[in-house]
Amino acid sequence: MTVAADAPPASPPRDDKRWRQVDVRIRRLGARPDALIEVLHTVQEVFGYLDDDALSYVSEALGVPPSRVLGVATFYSHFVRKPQGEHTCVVCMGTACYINGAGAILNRIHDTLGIDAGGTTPDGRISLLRARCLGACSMAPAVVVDDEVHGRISPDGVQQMLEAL
Amino acid sequence: MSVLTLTIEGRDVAGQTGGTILQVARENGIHIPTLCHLQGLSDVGACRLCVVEVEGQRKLFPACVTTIDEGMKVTVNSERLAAHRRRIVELLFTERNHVCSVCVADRNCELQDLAVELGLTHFDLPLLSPQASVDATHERFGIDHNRCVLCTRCVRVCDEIEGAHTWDVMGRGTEARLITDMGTPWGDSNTCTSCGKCVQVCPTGALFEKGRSVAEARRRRPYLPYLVAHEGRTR
Amino acid sequence: MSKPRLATIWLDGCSGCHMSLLDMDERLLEITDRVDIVYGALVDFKEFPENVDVTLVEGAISSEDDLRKIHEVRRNTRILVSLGDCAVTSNVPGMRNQIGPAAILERAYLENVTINPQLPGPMVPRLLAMSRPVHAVVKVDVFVPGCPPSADLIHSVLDDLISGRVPVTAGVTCFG
Amino acid sequence: MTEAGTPTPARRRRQEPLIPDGPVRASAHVCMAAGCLSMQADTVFDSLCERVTARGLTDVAVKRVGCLGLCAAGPLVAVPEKGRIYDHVAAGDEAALDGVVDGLAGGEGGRPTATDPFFSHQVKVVLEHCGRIDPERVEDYVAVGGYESLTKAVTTMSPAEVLGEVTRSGIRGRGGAGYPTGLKWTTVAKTDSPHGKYVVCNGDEGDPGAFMDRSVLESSPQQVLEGMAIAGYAVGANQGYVYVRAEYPLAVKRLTTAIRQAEHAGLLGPRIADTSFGFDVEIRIGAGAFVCGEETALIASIEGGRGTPRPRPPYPAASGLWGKPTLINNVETLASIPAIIGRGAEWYSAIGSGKSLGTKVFALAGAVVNTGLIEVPLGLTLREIVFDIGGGLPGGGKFKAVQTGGPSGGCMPESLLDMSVDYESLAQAGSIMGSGGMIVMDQGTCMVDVAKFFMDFCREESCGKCVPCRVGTTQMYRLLDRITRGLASRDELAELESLAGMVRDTSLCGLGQGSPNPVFSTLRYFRDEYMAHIDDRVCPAGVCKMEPREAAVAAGEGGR
Repeated sequence: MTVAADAPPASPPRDDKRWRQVDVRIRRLGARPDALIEVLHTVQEVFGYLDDDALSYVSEALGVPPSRVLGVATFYSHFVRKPQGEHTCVVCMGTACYINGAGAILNRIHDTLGIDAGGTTPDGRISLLRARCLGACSMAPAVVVDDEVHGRISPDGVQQMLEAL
Repeated sequence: MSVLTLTIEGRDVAGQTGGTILQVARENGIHIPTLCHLQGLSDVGACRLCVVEVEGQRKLFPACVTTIDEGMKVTVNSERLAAHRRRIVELLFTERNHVCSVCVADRNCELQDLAVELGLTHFDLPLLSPQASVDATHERFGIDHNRCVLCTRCVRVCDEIEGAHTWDVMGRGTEARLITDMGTPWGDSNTCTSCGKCVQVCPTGALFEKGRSVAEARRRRPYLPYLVAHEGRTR
Repeated sequence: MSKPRLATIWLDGCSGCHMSLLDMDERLLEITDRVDIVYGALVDFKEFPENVDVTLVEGAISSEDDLRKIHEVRRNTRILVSLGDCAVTSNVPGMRNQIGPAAILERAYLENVTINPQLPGPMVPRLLAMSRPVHAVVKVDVFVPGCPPSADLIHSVLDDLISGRVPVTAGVTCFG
Repeated sequence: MTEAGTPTPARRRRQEPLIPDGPVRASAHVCMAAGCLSMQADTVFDSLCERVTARGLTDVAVKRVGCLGLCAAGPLVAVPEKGRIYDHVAAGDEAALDGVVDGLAGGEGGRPTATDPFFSHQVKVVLEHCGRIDPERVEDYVAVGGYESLTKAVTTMSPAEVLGEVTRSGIRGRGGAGYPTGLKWTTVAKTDSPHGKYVVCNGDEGDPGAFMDRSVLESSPQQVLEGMAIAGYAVGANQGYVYVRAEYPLAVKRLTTAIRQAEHAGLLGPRIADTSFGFDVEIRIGAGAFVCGEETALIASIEGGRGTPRPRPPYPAASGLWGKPTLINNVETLASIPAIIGRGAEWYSAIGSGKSLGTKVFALAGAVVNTGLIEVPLGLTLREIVFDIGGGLPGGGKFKAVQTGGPSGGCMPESLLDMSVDYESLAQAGSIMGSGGMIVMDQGTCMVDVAKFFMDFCREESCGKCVPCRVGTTQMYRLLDRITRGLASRDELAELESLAGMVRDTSLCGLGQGSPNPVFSTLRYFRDEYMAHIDDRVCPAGVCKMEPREAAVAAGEGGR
């Protein structure tokens, strides 16, 4: 095993203009190690997910050991490491939603689309996510389909919505 | 630095301001079981084996990170503490796949010794039997995640002593796993200096030197004379 | 007063615990003087008898046959002793729990076999999905871990049991 | 597990609020909090503006405001001059929209807030401005007296006087533990630190079933910033951080706007009110980890690391963010501060009862008619909250329990309905105040299943650092799961209780220590439900499905 001597200055992993947004953010935060989570937020906003190349780039740019970057990226459930589907469906699993039947909604989606929370349909069309609590308890059970919150929804309602996508 | 007096297990003892209960207890020959603690590394208070009772307090305190106070009355051994500690070791045994009889660290393992010391003869809780892998890509060392107790001694020795920070922890809860670099195989790590300190401080058979078979792990104490590993075997 | 009735049974284990029992050497004679051995690898009885005072169980519960036998043992035993790591923790037999029985059978009976590879037929007891320690299935009274427990330990446990004492194994014996 | 939050509302051309130049006869306050927004409140706002203009009502205002509280009946529009609230004003519902415009023009209609028990039992301190001001306009906040308390503090009071005022008010931390706020502030103030101190606002509201902080941040963000600045002045800090969940993008957006506007208006930044005191605030966005609500984990997260807690002491008041003395208060606590400084400690401490003074915001949810956000004096009974304010259970449902305190809290049965809701009574009943989530459960809820739900939560949110929480919650979850499947024995129930005690006693932080509470409280009040699952293999609520024991053993589950 060799230890890289004089590592070259960090350069973006891909020739992709979107990296400029990340670089601007890194500069604005002073490229400090404690900006790690903020920068990961930016990368995910820009690219939709965090892949190994992106994490390596962030590691070098902020001077944070790679194992620490991965440790942080995998600690927080908001960060995802693979591309998400074209559409997203988020089922809230907060207490109010749970006792009002969020489980039945997840089961229905499992039965109709064959995916569980965290999964994406094989055709890459729909990703299913769970939320711990969206704070939309007064409308339980709540589901978010493509950025739109739907309250007091039934398994039938969710199925119809997903089929209409 | 001033000297504080306190009692541990009914004995009057003294320690420096800023000293921990564990330090003072050990200076006075009072044994407190530990696992994640290793003298010479920072303390994280994670394994909870060293919890003690302090008179007048309902909470239990981890001796490794709790500093002493004047007049403090500390109980190290009680039925409640013994039961709790036994449970902690039981939880560790059930969490991953510890099969002592075929482990490289058999007879040289702090977890195994703790089971004896705390009188653990079986597990009431079911084994969780998780999927865990072995990384043998490094030319001299290997890691068997089946035996890891997440004490993070390796993470700390690598960061604090070697300065490489090759190791860290990814994920959380029972999904937490040790990683080298970006989750890359150990043998491909760019930061690892192959110093082997992590292997020397591992309390179990998780980190091992290649070429050693069942019960053949031997810590090379003189290699790290200022890190006191494995303070005495039960057998 | 009749002598206590002792049985031993060998489930999913390597027989090492029975070997360790034999390692008691001449103390075996002293023990056999004090008990009636009514079942086990040391004697030739076909059926597990009733009214057994002490049964030493070696091995984990891995197959339907093990399951049937351990219930029979429990029904007919006053003091059931889990002898050795396989009975106490499922130990080596339990290492297949992350893999599953189908994959294990394939490896053992198909992939690693050159002459006439075939999976075991209905004559061979079916494996359970998981190999479990004895106390996961029936109540266990005394735990004697060790792989194997030493002859001295087994002797002291038997001596206690025969004399009507409760053996204490905590702190004197060890996994592995 | 992957998680997600609510999305940022799509960008579109924004209709400006209608604000007459002359005197205002009546104004429509359209609720723009997340609940109503999810029911197209923005379209309702546009339609109302159109209609008011079309009718030529030149002395009528139409404004966006924050949460009006009665989320169950959204979209909501309030007409404060008439003391009325219009509910279910759905986008495209011509009659409802016309009803509001008629009301603005002088007609009757809507619910009178003075006599409606949902509104009349409430006392609003934290929520005083929620639903009254436009959260995206600092002018609105200033117009209702905003930042007067900060100016009063920095120009007429010494830091010690501010500390004294907060201490005398008797306010206790509203994030869960109820630690006296004045004491916390005084500790930070007393700690010398030549290199600075910090004020952190904990907006990592993670309890499932709680959305108080969200509503306050979305409805009156300036109030929280003002509270932080006052805290900074009192303890000697010039830098503040607000830590908000990524799941609350609207709160983040409004807070960002609020900071920018406050800085622009000279209300934050250097030389506040022409004094030498300056205070800056930055936002830090969480990334989906419940444990970060624990203050040492929150610090680790702000520092850019894994949000794992560390043993206390040292407390953050002595050594917090980057090792500096740090004051960490919850959103609601800080939002109470401007009123305490403005009106005085005596006024505040006259509200509430015993050792629990002031008001508390609760998020009412579950099997209750008026789900939404309420603020009441501490010391009201559970019955008053659930039945008078909450309107009881919908559809004639029968009450079974009310859960407070989230995953570290407990479930209280019918026999405790007349208990006073204060820190001490809740603790005595085996629950905690927590951050203020209050979930009503009817007879169709299985209490063992509820305990399992919370344990599943703790198991997934355990950071994995300490052994009792990491493995203990997983093992407790397995035992609860076996009970709900009809597989468990009485031995296993005993095992669960013993394990729960050990996890409570030995875990490193509040998440682990509190994780057995739902088990303890359901065992205390609903043990018969556990026994029915175990002895009779029946789920009295009809929620759990019992499985044959033999099949489970064959599948490798074990069980005797």
